[in-house]
Amino acid sequence: MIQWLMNIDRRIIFVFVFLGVALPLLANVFLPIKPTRDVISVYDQFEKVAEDEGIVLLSFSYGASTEPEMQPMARAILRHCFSRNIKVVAVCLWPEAPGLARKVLEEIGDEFGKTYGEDYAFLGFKPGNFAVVLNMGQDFRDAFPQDNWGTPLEELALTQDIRTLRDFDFVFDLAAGDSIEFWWIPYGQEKYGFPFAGGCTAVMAPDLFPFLQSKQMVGLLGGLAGAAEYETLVGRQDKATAGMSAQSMAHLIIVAFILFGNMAFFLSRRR
Amino acid sequence: MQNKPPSWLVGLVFLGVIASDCQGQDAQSGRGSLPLIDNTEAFDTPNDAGNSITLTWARTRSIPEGGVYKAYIAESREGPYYPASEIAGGANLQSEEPETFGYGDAAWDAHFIHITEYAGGEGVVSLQNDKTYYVRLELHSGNRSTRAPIVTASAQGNYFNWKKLNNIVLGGLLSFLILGFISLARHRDLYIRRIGGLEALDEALGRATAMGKPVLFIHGLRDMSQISTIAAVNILGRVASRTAEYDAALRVVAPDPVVMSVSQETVQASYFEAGRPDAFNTKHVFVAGTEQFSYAAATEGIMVRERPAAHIMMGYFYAESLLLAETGSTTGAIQIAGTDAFTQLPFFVTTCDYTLMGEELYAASAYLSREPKLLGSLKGQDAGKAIIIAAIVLGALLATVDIPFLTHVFTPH
Amino acid sequence: MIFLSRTLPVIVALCFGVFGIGIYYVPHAAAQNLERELALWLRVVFAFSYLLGLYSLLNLHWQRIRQRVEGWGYSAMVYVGFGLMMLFVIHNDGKGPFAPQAEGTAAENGYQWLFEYVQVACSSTMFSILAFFIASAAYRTFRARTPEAALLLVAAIVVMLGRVPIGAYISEYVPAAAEWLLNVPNLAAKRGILLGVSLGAIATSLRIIFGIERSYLGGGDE
Amino acid sequence: MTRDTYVFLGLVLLFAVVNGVLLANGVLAADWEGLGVIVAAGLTLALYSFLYKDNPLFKVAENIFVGVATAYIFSQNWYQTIYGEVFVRLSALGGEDSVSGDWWLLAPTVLGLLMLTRFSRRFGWLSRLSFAFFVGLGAGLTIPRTISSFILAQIEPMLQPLSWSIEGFNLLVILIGVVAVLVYFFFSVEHTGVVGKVSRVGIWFLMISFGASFGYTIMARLSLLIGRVTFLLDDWLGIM
Repeated sequence: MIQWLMNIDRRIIFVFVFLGVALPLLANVFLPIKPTRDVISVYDQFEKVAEDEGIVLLSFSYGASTEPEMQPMARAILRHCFSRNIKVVAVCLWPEAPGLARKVLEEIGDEFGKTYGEDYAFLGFKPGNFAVVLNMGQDFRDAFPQDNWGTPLEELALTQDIRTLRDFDFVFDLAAGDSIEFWWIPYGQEKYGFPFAGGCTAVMAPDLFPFLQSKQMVGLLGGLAGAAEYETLVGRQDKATAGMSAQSMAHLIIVAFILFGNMAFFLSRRR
Repeated sequence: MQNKPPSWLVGLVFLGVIASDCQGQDAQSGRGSLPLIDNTEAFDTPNDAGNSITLTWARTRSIPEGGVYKAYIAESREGPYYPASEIAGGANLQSEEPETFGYGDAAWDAHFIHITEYAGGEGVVSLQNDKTYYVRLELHSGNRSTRAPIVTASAQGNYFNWKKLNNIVLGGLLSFLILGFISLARHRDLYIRRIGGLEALDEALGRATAMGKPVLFIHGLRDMSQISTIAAVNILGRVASRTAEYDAALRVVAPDPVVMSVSQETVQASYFEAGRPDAFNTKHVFVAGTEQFSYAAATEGIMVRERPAAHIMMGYFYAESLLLAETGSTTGAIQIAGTDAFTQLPFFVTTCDYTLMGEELYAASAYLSREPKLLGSLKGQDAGKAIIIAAIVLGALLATVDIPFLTHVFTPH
Repeated sequence: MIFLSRTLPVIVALCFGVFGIGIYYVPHAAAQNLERELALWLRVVFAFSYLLGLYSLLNLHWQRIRQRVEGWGYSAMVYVGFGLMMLFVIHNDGKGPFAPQAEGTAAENGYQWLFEYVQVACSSTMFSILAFFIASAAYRTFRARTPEAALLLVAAIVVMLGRVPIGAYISEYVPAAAEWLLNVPNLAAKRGILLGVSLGAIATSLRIIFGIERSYLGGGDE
Repeated sequence: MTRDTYVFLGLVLLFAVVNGVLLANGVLAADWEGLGVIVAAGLTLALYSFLYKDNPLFKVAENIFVGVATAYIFSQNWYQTIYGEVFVRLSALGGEDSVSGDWWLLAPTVLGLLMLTRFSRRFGWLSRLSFAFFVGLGAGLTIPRTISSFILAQIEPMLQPLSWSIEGFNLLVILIGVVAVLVYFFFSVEHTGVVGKVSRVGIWFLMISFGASFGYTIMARLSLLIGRVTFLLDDWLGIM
């Protein structure tokens, strides 16, 4: 019996997973979400910027492959910024990011009636990974002479006084790869000491805990769960929160599979 | 350009002077008038690009509530003096900036401000380098005030950042160790311990031969310039010489034509050395696919069709690791993996019989190839690790008994 | 010739490498200006290096088409996707390629349309396929073969349950345990790995600067 | 025709019918956006067909997407940097608007172009100069920053007083973990005796952290799946 169960076609398992994800989504259940410490500290940092009527640099370092994880996060962060009148300058460090960044900026910008060039600016992508961060730190306009549509930065009200990374009150990186750990921390935060935090895919999140304890990062949003926690803090439930019920169900299924599989493994070994 | 002594030295000497003067000040403050400002000094702000001067003075404990220090600056002794900075009476103690003024107790007994600009007649003016500025510090409280004697300084760009002294010393030490061991490795064979994974590898190959089935070697996705790929090729050499010796069939799949041709040469050389050049067939080393998932799917196909007795996965893997290891383990083969892709390691650990983790892969490669640059680096890094371990253990102990010396040494500024 | 192709690159790497280290410790404006200029250079060279990747991908598939390698039709599909997108890149809403990017949205502009409905759709779907394989692997292969693997699986289960809302329903200790695991033992191991990897990075950088490591130069004869 | 071919044709037909119904019911608009959703849904399903088995539909979708992505990445480099900075500024050189500093831009441009000689047999050696600059400078910039951000900054928070409290206990666990992991990756001594025991502790710490990564990676992949299923159910079928 156990042998037979262990050898079932994996396509049957695939169906299980699909249903485990689709059914909770269709049922539209919203589970209560409790924000964790590292997400709250990101929120508090944005609040502090809002009190000082400050300006933040939002760096988009993710591509199309992690869109379902990262886009809800970007949306929640921007909602927070725009609802509190924080000015946002957005740059892209990944070549696939501009299409995604632009979409979310325009969507949330319109939602809050924000004006391009005054409330937010979109500077597009620059290749060079860490070199772009280094360049921005030395001279912001040297790295980004114009915005994504070719307008020089001195002609935009928001960016005309920005000279270096020091002119930002907070830098937040949305990352799907090396950008937090190997670009922003050693080439930006290390030298200029601005408050820095990031949101990243769940794959990377466990790697970043050492930087939280060493205070090199103010806080961290990890994956869709982090995005859902942020949506809760901002008070606007959206795609990430909606996904959490499916996420919960799918995790239960996987845990059940692991437990069952191992039980079978040990039973068969004992024989 | 004048030679700057280390900032902490300036701080220490200077603070010593201040500390000895503090008693006098306490005596004065009893009289009801504002205390005098003692030991005012101005100098170029150390460790910066210029355009900044620093003003320091002794702390007075008898400042009335609401007292403020105001600094005025002028380009000539006669003035006009413009307001440059204003701080609350108890603010800006030197202890707030230990990277400039040191960690000594004296830093609690002196104030500082950095002046980079002032409110001139026609707006904000930045300080210029190599220009003498006259600075007057005043203490205000209500309508009373006292003035310190005028001091002068000029701003300069500095040629060394003394705050980075710990960085350069540690960097120098590590460089010396690593380069030293590499050059040592050229003259003699350095010892590194046996790598458990290699024994597991031999065992797997032994069992594969006993079963009379082929061995499948799977490269990671990165190209030939990567250390992990080079390590994988070194390990392939070992695998090939064993299969040649035991007369077992070997299949090698690669995602890249260059990795494939290097692998062919390596396998051929191993077979030649084992005296079995006849058993080598170039067709057994091939590109299975070039896109991530196609490569994984093609390799899975081989696993299912040929049912190899052992799967050996070496190099840098991405998400396809899961597909490979999962299919691999369901065929019942012995699986040995080695990767420096830490995100993929969990999948290998749970699906493989033995996994070389991170640096173990490089160590295995160095152990097999005995190449001086690899062995030497490894030994140099070991020395670096020893230093770090010693610093952590000793530093934590010292900090616990309230001697934070090492903590200060290891603080980056 | 040997000087130009072998010795000169090593000298170049040595000079710029030593310079890159040294400039970090010099706060003088002249040095910082130079660092800014070099960062700009790196950025520009980096942009060209993408062309290298582009060429090698297109060339790889071209060779497959030319040699009629089995499955060459799929390689032709790479050209179909590439060509289609390039048409819109060059057209750029009538502004041509020698102009900043056009502002049209996905509804007005083929470039954004292809990005949103082909690239984003395919790219994220590709990696979501792994969710299915993880489930199947969880069922059939994630085994506690050794005590170490058992520890790994237990930690994984705690984290998986602790980081989603359902965890708190099971027990309030589940999220707390996950939090502790991540913030203490996980942090320790990740920091240990980071320290080791950093030493490795320093060693590799030194080997490159001092010409001991030359494989990155390519060209085959090293 | 094999069974798989019938299955394939059946699915294509089903897909066409579903889209017809969606268009007729007004769930999808008959405009570029509606077409986009249909195409995206088709590609998503084509890629998921890999779950059944590796098949031509999957490979076609995969390769088309590789082509599109390559062109997109190229274009972002082109618009913003190669055209937007290099081309614009270099073509203005010598003219009235030119900035004197822009002459310096010739250097990285030449280095960048030399990089492209890599594939030439005769001039390939020129590319080595570009790589030497690029990798050499990168290596130099890395060393001091690695020491500062990853060694000093990571060690310093551990050199704090230990105390009889939860924080003190956690700090102690971190200290033990870091040391044990470093000992595990220490290759100069045999893992026997005390060293062997410490390195065993190191493995446990590594395993817990791998477990955390494992859990988080599963979470990430499932999030992507949730995103795609949401797309199919909501944006395409409109039933969410």
